[in-house]
Amino acid sequence: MSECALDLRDVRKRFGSAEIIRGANLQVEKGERCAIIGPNGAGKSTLFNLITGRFPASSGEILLNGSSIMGLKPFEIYRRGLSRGFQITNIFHRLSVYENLRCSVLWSLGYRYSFWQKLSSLPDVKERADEVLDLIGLRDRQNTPAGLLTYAEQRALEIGIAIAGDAAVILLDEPTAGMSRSETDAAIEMIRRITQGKTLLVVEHDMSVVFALAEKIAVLVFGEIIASGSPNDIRNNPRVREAYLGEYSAVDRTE
Amino acid sequence: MSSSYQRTSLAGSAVICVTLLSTPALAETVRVAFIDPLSGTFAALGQNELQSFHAMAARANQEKWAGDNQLEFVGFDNQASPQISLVQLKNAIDQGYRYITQANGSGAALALIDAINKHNERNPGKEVMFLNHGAVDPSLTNDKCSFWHFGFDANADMKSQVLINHLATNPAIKKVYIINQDYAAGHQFTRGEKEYLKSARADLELVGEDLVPLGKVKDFSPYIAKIKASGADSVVTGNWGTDLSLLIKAAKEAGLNANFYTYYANLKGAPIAMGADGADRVRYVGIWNINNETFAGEDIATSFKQKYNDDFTWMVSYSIVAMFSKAIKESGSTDPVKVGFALEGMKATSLNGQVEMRASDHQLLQPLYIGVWTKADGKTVKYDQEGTGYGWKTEKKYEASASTQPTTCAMKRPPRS
Amino acid sequence: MEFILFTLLNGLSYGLLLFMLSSGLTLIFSMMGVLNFAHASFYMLGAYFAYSISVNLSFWVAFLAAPAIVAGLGAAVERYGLRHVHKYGHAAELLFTFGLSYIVVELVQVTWGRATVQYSIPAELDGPLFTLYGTSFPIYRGFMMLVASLMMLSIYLALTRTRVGLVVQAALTHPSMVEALGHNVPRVFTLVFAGGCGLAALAGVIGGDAFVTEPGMAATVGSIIFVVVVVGGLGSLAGALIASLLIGMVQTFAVSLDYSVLTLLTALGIQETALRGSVLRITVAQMAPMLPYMLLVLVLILRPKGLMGTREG
Amino acid sequence: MKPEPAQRPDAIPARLRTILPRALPWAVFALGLIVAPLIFSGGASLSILSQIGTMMLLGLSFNMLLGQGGMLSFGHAVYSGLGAYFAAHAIRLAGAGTISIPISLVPILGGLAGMLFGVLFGYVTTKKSGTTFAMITLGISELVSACALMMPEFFGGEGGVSFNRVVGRPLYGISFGPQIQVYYLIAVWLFICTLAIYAFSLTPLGRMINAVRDNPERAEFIGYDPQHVRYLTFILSSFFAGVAGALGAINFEIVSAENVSTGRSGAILLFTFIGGVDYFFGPLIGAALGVFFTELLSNYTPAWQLYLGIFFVLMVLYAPGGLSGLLVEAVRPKVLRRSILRWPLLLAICVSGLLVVFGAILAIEMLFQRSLGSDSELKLFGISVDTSLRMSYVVVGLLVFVSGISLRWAWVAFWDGADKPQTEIAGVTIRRTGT
Repeated sequence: MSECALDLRDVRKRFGSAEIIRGANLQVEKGERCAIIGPNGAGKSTLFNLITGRFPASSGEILLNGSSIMGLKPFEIYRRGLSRGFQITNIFHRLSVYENLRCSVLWSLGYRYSFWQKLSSLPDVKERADEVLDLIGLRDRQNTPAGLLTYAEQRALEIGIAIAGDAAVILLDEPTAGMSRSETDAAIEMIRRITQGKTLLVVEHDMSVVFALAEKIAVLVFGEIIASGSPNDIRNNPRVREAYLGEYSAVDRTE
Repeated sequence: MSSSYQRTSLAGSAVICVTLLSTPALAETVRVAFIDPLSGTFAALGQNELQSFHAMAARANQEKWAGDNQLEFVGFDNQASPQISLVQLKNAIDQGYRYITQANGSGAALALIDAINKHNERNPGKEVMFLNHGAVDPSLTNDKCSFWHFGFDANADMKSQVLINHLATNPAIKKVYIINQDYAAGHQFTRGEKEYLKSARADLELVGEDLVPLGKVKDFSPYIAKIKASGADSVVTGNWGTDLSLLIKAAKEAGLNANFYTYYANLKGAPIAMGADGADRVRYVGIWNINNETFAGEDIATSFKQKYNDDFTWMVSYSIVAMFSKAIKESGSTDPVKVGFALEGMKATSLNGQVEMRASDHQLLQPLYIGVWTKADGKTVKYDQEGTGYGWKTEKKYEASASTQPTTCAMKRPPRS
Repeated sequence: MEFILFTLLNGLSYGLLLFMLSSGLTLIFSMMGVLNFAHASFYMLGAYFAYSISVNLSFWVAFLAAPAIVAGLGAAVERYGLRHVHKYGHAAELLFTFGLSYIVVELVQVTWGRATVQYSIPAELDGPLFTLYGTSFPIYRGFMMLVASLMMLSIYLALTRTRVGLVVQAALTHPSMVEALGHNVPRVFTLVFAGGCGLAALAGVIGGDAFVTEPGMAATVGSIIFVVVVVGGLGSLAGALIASLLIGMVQTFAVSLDYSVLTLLTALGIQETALRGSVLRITVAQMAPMLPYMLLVLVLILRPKGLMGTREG
Repeated sequence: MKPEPAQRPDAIPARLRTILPRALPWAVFALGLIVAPLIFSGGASLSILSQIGTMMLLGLSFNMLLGQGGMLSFGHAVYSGLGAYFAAHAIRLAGAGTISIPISLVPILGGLAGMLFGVLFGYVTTKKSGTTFAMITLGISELVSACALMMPEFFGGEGGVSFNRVVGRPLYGISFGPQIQVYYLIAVWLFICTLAIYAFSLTPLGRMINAVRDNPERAEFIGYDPQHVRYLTFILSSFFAGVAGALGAINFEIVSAENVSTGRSGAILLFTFIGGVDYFFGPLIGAALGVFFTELLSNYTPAWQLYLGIFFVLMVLYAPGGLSGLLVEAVRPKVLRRSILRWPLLLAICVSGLLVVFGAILAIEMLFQRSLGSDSELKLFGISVDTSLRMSYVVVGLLVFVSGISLRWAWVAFWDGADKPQTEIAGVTIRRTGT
């Protein structure tokens, strides 16, 4: 159990009378890349929001590296080593790309609420921000206000912010949504590179992305994880085929 | 700095021009800076007061009250703020003014006299004098008294004394309720009134007291309910502005048939808000009432109304202009030190009768009137106020002795040069 | 006994007046997200228009016409002012109305003068409604309560029974949805803003003669209605009603409590003359008009959404 | 991998090249502060300059909240005012010999007092952002200003707390009696605090408050508690507000209830916004203009508050970046080029703009003259108008209307399809503060 980076036990969430997450169970081991798939409205983003503390779960248990993170605020969860990206781009619009990244590394480097140090004279901040800047390929856009980036660039920055803090567990919500084929390929390559040695949980619609990235796949249907396992297991799981994959010929195409 | 609107609104400028031409070269124009609110909510009051001074100055200049010298009052807007008063004081001093006058708000008055004391100390030979036309904090002529300050209105304690003693002369009044605004002046009123109540008549009972935050209360009915429950037959209040009119309106609404003894019910704005609601039960204490025993000053009021289409109520402007002119004439100087010494102990006749500037504290001792809000009848109430059809009937005139009080002032005087 | 009854009635009527004032503000806020700082200015305009009309025609004409005129003004403000700053966001809208309140008070002074105007209660509504143990309850207060209740009823009906009302109501809880559904949101905005201003003006017509119509009248109610809206919960009409009544009652009853911390200490046998001049001497009655602000702070600490609020600000 | 300037042979000139342009504005600022009283001499103008100085510091501290943090406070005067009160009491005590503190250090005390109340009230107010924050600050402001009147023991009642700033023996001939010495005291403090506030914007917290302004939710997901970021910034801002308050107190030698009043808070907001919240120097312009409005314009017209209101609303409508935003816009090469190429249209804009302003001022002055003045004759800009005639209003109305139309036409023709002045960045600021 101790090697589980993330452990969800019978997590439930109701909004009013509607139960959106109906007892989700999922274990992600350390260093594993896991994808959550499922039809629209299955509750994938909601599950992310529960894990990261954006919404409180109604019941169940969520463990991060073996200890419960239930009821913690997002920043407390982040401080325990879990970082996330958003499906709808969620960046600091008025700050430049570089500042976006600088902000994102501050906490993890231990600068907290410092107002006695000069930002530009912190070598480790500069180093890490530059590193991420190169990783996400926005070096030549570093002084552009984030709000003025193109969509794909904003997506890249979105991922950059999520990984900048070097968290051990990273959650990405449809990182390639809305990208063209070539952009997607580049993004997959980038994600693969930057999540080297980390635990990754990704929500994705695009099956090619899922099979390119994930070592493990969990299928969420109507608020329940109906199956999880290696891509092969999932592909061959009759329940999954029946409930979900059957709609996608894409599964077979990527083989 | 004599600004465009100050210049254009200067009353009697024509008169001044004419008389200027006919005066010998030695004559001076003595300018007095009028530092009071001229914009914002209190502008109506400030403008009315400034106009009163303009009218008085025009009369004085025409009739040569100050010999060949001319008086001129120029408005400086202090926006009802003590700090801006100080800025305007500096402006005035920069422009060579040696006299200032102010009324609205003891806060500004205290700030001004404090600054003037400092200025006079630091700049001998360039002294400035403060002719107070209505700030009534008693400390101005007691612990904070100054040679450079002359108070021409009766102070709060003097008015309280006359008001309460007058109240006590009505044997029907047994239970009194005190309600004042919750700030320094209101606290002062409460203190004074309670003291005079104790000494006025043995069977007068104080049945309750309240302090209301300044200008914050919209609905006074809870206070009226409380007064009613206390069984009070009379209410004494130092409230002014809406805090007064709302109180009287709420009393009328709830059918509270108590008498109201006030200080500010004749102040611009209150009569119109009160209207018939205050008839026969609201009284005020003040230095003058146009419906006085001889209707002294009615000619001034009539011509004022013609010129400005407004009521002349700011009689203190008459006292100031008359005594100030006289001091200039008698001392043969426009220097504040000399004028100051001439004013000390000066006796004069104002529109309310014999007045005297007490030398020991520079407090003008003068008769006080008690007026009661009554329907104008053309006889005792010849003049109404603010077109309401109601005016103040003189219920009683108290000679100066009735409000003369001891002073704790220890005056420091400059050397008589 | 009659003291309690009358205090209750006074609190109720004052609370209802507060509701008349704050309902428009809540409507506008819920729908548009605009915190209309000039709301009290429209209240003042309502009173002044009512004064002018009632002097020249009659109170009853003013009763109908003044809110209509002010609603028209509100529509113009929305169409030619607010709509332009809408793209800059809610804070810009707030600042716009903040500046507007400065302008309105000056224009009112130029138009109607700086002194109080003689806007008095019509003769047919003047006098006591009933008298109990020598204390009378004025007809006008009853009228005030009646109008407020009718207004409440008509807002309720308008929101639940009309098409526009349903759109507005949907916007109360799901502002973004309404837009997504393709309603002509700008027009609804204009309508709502005009309506909200009209409601404020109606309160002005009723409150202007019950109290005093003068240029400072907007400032005295300006901040208290924000308190009502926040305490009630942003965007909740029911919350605004509850908060209005609560504040009306608290403020009214507090006036009758002449107790301070000092009295409490004295009652407990602690006699400390040194404390007599201190803050502790301030009585509940003295603080009464300040209590709503304390309530505001308290509510925000204990229940940040407000009493009935569904979303946070 | 990365360029390392320190290892290059031309390292030192490069360093100088980067430092000089950064130091230049500060040198200009310092020089301006030093020579200002030499240009504007005379008692009253010195006092005005001193006021501008304190207002500038107040504006800068306010902009830590509004511009940098997106916190629209309606109660900033609470912190400067309380700082001022504490400073005043300290100077009184020093004057009485109870405590010993040089006047030049009293601002620190005021700052600490402001900070103390920032810690206290900020805890409640910064729980929220946006509109709710605005309303809570308003509520607290109302509470404090009411208490100021109710408790004369501390607040000095109507007269406030007055004192003599000349305390103890003069040090090197400096007693702080003469206004000029007070001015330089304010100037020194203003300079130091401006540096400090600027430095704050370069620290991790200073950057995070920008991030929280832009997107508080995302800030949570990079490890920061937005509430805490706001709270700390609020406390620091209160410190500088307190310093400004203390300087104001020393300048006036009196502190009264108006110092903590809601009106004062509103004025700070107005001035800062007019100056512009997007640029660091915006509040400096705003402060100068604000003091101009309240202290100088009020001497010339009773309508100054109306002008202020109209000016403010026009800024919100057409230049949400404030004057500093306009200034930066106007000197953009694109705009300058266009201005030179289309100078006749620019001239038309200026002329018709001036005519609109002239007509509007005339109309407002006529109305005020009618409502306040005794004469029906208005003299303004060397012309004389009879305000009792209906015809005068028609003429002035026509003037405004016609020049307004020509202004609009010239404006549209000037830009002619080109992208209008960018207010987008400013737009984003404000949008973010609202949600």
